[in-house]
Amino acid sequence: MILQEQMRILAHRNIAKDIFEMTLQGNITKEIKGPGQFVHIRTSAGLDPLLRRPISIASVDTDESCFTVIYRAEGKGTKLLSEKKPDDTADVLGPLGNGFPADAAAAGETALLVGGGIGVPPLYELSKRLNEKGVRVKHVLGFERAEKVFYSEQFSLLGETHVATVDGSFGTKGFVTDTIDRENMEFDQLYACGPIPMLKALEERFHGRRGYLSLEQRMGCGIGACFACVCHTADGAEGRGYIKVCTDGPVFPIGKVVLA
Amino acid sequence: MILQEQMRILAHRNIAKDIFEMTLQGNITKEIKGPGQFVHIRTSAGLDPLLRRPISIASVDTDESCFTVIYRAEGKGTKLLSEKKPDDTADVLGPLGNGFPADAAAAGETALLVGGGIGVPPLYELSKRLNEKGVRVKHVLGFERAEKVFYSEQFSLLGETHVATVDGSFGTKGFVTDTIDRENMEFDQLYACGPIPMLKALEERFHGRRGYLSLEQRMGCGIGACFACVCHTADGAEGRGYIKVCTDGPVFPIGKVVLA
Amino acid sequence: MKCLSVKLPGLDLKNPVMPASGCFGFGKEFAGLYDLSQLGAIMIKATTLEPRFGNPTPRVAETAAGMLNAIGLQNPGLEQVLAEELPWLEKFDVPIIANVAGTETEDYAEVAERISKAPNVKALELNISCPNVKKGGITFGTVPEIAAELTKRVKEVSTVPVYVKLSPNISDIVGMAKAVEQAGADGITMINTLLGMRIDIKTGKPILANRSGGLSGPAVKPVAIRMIYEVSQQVNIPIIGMGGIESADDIIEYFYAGASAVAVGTMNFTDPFICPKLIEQLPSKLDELGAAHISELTGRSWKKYEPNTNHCS
Amino acid sequence: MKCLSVKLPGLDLKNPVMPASGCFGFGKEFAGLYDLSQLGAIMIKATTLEPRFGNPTPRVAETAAGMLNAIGLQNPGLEQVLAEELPWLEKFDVPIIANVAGTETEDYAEVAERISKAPNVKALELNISCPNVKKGGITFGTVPEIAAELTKRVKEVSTVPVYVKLSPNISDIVGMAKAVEQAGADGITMINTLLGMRIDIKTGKPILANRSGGLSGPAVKPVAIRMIYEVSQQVNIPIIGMGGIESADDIIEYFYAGASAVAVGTMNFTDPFICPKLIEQLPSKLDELGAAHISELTGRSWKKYEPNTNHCS
Ligand SMILES: Cc1cc2nc3c(=O)[nH]c(=O)nc-3n(C[C@H](O)[C@H](O)[C@H](O)COP(=O)(O)OP(=O)(O)OC[C@H]3O[C@@H](n4cnc5c(N)ncnc54)[C@H](O)[C@@H]3O)c2cc1C
Ligand SMILES: Cc1cc2nc3c(=O)[nH]c(=O)nc-3n(C[C@H](O)[C@H](O)[C@H](O)COP(=O)(O)OP(=O)(O)OC[C@H]3O[C@@H](n4cnc5c(N)ncnc54)[C@H](O)[C@@H]3O)c2cc1C
Ligand SMILES: Cc1cc2nc3c(=O)[nH]c(=O)nc-3n(C[C@H](O)[C@H](O)[C@H](O)COP(=O)(O)O)c2cc1C
Ligand SMILES: Cc1cc2nc3c(=O)[nH]c(=O)nc-3n(C[C@H](O)[C@H](O)[C@H](O)COP(=O)(O)O)c2cc1C
Ligand code: FES
Ligand code: FES
Repeated sequence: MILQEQMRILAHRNIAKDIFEMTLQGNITKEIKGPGQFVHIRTSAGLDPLLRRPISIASVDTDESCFTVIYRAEGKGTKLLSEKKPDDTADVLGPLGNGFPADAAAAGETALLVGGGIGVPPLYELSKRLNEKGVRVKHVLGFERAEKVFYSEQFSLLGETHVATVDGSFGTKGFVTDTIDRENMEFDQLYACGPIPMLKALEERFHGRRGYLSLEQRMGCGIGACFACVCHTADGAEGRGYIKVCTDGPVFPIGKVVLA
Repeated sequence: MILQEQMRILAHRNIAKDIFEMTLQGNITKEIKGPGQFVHIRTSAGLDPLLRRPISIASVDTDESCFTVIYRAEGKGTKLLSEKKPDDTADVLGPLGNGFPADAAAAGETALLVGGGIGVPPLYELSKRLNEKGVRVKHVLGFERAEKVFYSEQFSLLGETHVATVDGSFGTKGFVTDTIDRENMEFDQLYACGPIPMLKALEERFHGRRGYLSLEQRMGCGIGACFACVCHTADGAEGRGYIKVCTDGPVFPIGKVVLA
Repeated sequence: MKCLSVKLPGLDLKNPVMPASGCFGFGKEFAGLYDLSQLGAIMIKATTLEPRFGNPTPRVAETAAGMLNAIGLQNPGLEQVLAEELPWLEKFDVPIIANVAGTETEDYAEVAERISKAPNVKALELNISCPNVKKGGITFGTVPEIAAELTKRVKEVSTVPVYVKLSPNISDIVGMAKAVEQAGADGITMINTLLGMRIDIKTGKPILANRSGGLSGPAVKPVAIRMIYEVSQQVNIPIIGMGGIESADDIIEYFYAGASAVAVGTMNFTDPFICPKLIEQLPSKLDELGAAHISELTGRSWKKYEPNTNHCS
Repeated sequence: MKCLSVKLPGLDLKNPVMPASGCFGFGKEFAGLYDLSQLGAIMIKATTLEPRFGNPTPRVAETAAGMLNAIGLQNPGLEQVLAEELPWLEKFDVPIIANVAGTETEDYAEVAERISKAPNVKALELNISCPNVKKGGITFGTVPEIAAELTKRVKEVSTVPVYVKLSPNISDIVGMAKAVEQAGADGITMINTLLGMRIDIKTGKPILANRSGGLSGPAVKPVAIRMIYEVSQQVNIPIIGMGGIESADDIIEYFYAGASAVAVGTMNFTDPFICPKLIEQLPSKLDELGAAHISELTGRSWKKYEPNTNHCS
């Protein structure tokens, strides 16, 4: 069930250049079904900025009924959000969307998790759940440059982890796909989240393989009512074949959605 | 000289229903010429609310280079302002306008200070200066009702003080002018600040007497550039006879300005 | 709450608050959040004869105290709306206002005729004003004669009262309102969005794939209030007002300006519970204002008004 | 800062940033805050033949991310502007753009002819669009033929280039722009304010004594950007863009849309130092964008554009 709640900010820290980790406590936590779902956060009580900001759930702590998000403070809204202090409240709507099906990978199988930039966060909770299930997990994480890298240690604790930076200032130089090719990494199940070009590159390589991609789209409502976030489906005939990223996604089987 | 400054909030407290007292520290203090001048405060770093709020200087402490304002948190901007905490900063433009001429009353003379609601604050600094000069000061302060009364003790320390409330829940019942009549209060020099109806009533009674009135007008710039705050002068011929409350005022000799 | 009930042509409203077209889909999503029977009415997403996918994405962009949208009238088409969306809404005790769109007079007419026969559709909202599809549309909304034509035609075929939705992208809004009134409109809804654009500094290109879009949200409220203030004094049909409503005070402001009911659009995105919240707040607002019934407030701001159209900062 | 210098008809600007008319008076007040010679130019308050007191107060009201004004062209009249205001401004190294207003063609013409002879007046801004005085004005701004008429007449008598200031309260902004271009306008300034209103909940009456006023500030920026985007592709004269500018990014957005220079209005009230601040920020912005000169940015957003005027949300 979707709730709107003034959640308590338990912790809020800057973990890399412009990257913040915020832990939120409240009833929404109970409603979270799985990794890859997101919340819609109002960054100001006023009228500017007006729209909520969609942010993925990066990890969940049901005992403390809190979850963590990791976001980049770049524009107007996220910068405002980053000024909030522990014990302040945040107006959160969620949980929203359908996340990554952890069950798609069976115990003993190998899952490849590929994340780019602010696409990395949702993979963390996914990796934890896959580990619990006994799935072997490999991570390939791509960032712009060293100062933007986050959570590389946390991921390393969960499985083999490769970091790639565009300028080579951390890990190997290049894109995540370069790493995957060089190391020719094997897997049974693929999970990925990141910028469209990265997802496209993965789709080309692994079309037909078992995999799930998490998409981004500019959103209005976040709950399926405004038709802001639609994409054509690959099989789509005009006017019929479309999905809404906010409610049908943001996670889709590889090849299902036309990546524009 | 007019400065724009991020002033440090030294103290900020709620002193009556919806009434806040805020002490601001910074260089603007040095520039203050006299009681009745005001500052223009930006209540949000964002775009909503957009305009600054004009607030009178209620008292000045040159040693600590700080001054105090007293304001009513009623609308969007002042409510936001009231949420600021000590050590936060406030974006202040000032000092603005021309205040009450304390010199208009000579030592030994009697000055009558009449304030209504949020018109009371600027009279406090004025009363202190008049006292320093050896002027006898009497105060008549009007408020809506008991819970809105503020600074009655502070004024009592500076001279005879009468408080009137519309509903009689504090002091005597009625308007300030009722008190003035009943007590038929004598004075050489009048100073008043408050709502237009109060100022009009005073003008009727004391037209021709020595007196100064402080006016309110909705403002844009606060510095004389936008023509938002003009009033006709009593002698005014169309297009020529006008003043700007922000720069020519807010204080004017009684009878000079048409109180509309 | 009897103090909130409002009677308008074809509409018997428990209260004067309804979601605006395109900001509420066909109700399904919000039905998961609260009981839709609380609403005064529901203005459903524009329906066209054929299904439409709409414009490429991005379709929305944020602006100061507002947003731009260029959805492009995406909707499943008349058949599915009749077969699925409207029947699904019958479980709620709430009148539906069907927003009708098209590219030529005849598809407007066909949609209007058939959708007006749906049992829970109590009125039509003729969308002659949406600024976001490639053909037709906006011209209907900016030329009084054409708007009147279309209104006449739709009135001939509709079995329920017809409200015409006006575009603010026009100099003489009163002329447009009078034209559709004379053509037989039973009511007016206003305003639709203002044409606007935002350009992405990083790419140097418009943020919206459609380039321009419709501006909505609190930023446009003063434009809507002024237009309703002028139109409501010149026509004798009721106005459902919309544009940036985000508080109970805004609703009062719309009534004072001349509206007989209001719709909330963009703010449903910022606060999906806003409609029931505002409905709940209204009665105490009326008490504060000493009003026994909300309809008393309609047009209260007019007194001593000389038309204000030819005036220059 | 060579990268910021801009050449426009009659105007040799150090930089493309100037205060907008009516938001800067005749410069005196701001001269006490900073050196006016830093500015690209100054658009002075509208000047009319006779002195005007303007409208009753309140003359301003705040709105979401914007404000309404109904000043009513208060100004000391042509004589005093020529005798006092303009000579006083001569001490600064900054071109003046004189905003010319009136109620009939002939007073526009007389003001234009005489004010254009002032040594520091390098261009006129023909104010055919301000929404806040009782006679004349707005009609000039909404009827292309009348606007063209007026432009022709003023061009005959002015000794400096004439820029025409367009009103956004119109359906076909491109048609209006073309009309004044054909009539001989040397440039266009846009946009003036949108008509708007706010009603006071306590009194039930409009906040502005004039009832309606002109909406300005960040709220209107998307409207201005869209209009400049369309107009700049259809005319061959330069555009000075304005409407809600509050940051260096906004200036870049205006250039991308098609402006060749910009004016800052309302934000001078919120931050009286905004013009010099933005001028100072521009060079590093250009570096970020890898632009050698700001003029390169004009119209960058157009590529692959099919006009977008008849489209419907
Ligand atoms: C399902 C989903 C999950 C996301 N998860 C994360 C996450 O975990 N961490 C993170 O840092 N970011 C995440 N994003 C991206 C994030 O929503 C944007 O970075 C953010 O909205 C930008 O807001 P702003 O205030 O910084 O920028 P502004 O420029 O102020 O944003 C202006 C408008 O554009 C929208 N917008 C701008 N960029 C994007 C974008 N890339 N995607 C969607 N909308 C955008 C904003 O929502 C807002 O409506 C996610 C996006 C989606 C759709
Ligand atoms: C010279 C001067 C000195 C003042 N001194 C004080 C003071 O010491 N203490 C105090 O509490 N108030 C004072 N006021 C009144 C104060 O400026 C308003 O109460 C305040 O601006 C209201 O803002 P808001 O956010 O509460 O209301 P909003 O409704 O959010 O205000 C909306 C707009 O209307 C303007 N406005 C609303 N009411 C007034 C008003 N009465 N006068 C001027 N503008 C108004 C606001 O400035 C703003 O632009 C003074 C006003 C002036 C002109
Ligand atoms: C995302 C979105 C989609 C819209 N779709 C429609 C539509 O299909 N038909 C219509 O008549 N108006 C449509 N509108 C306009 C709204 O119904 C409303 O008239 C306008 O947004 C002003 O109200 P607001 O400021 O409360 O949003 C849409 C608005 C938005 C924001
Ligand atoms: C208080 C005020 C007074 C104005 N006076 C004039 C004027 O005299 N002549 C004119 O052409 N425009 C006038 N304008 C319009 C501005 O010049 C500008 O076109 C408009 O405000 C949009 O810019 P902004 O959003 O940056 O304020 C005025 C605007 C304001 C806010
Ligand atoms: S964001 Fe509104 S439908 Fe997806
Ligand atoms: S407030 Fe602008 S002139 Fe007084």
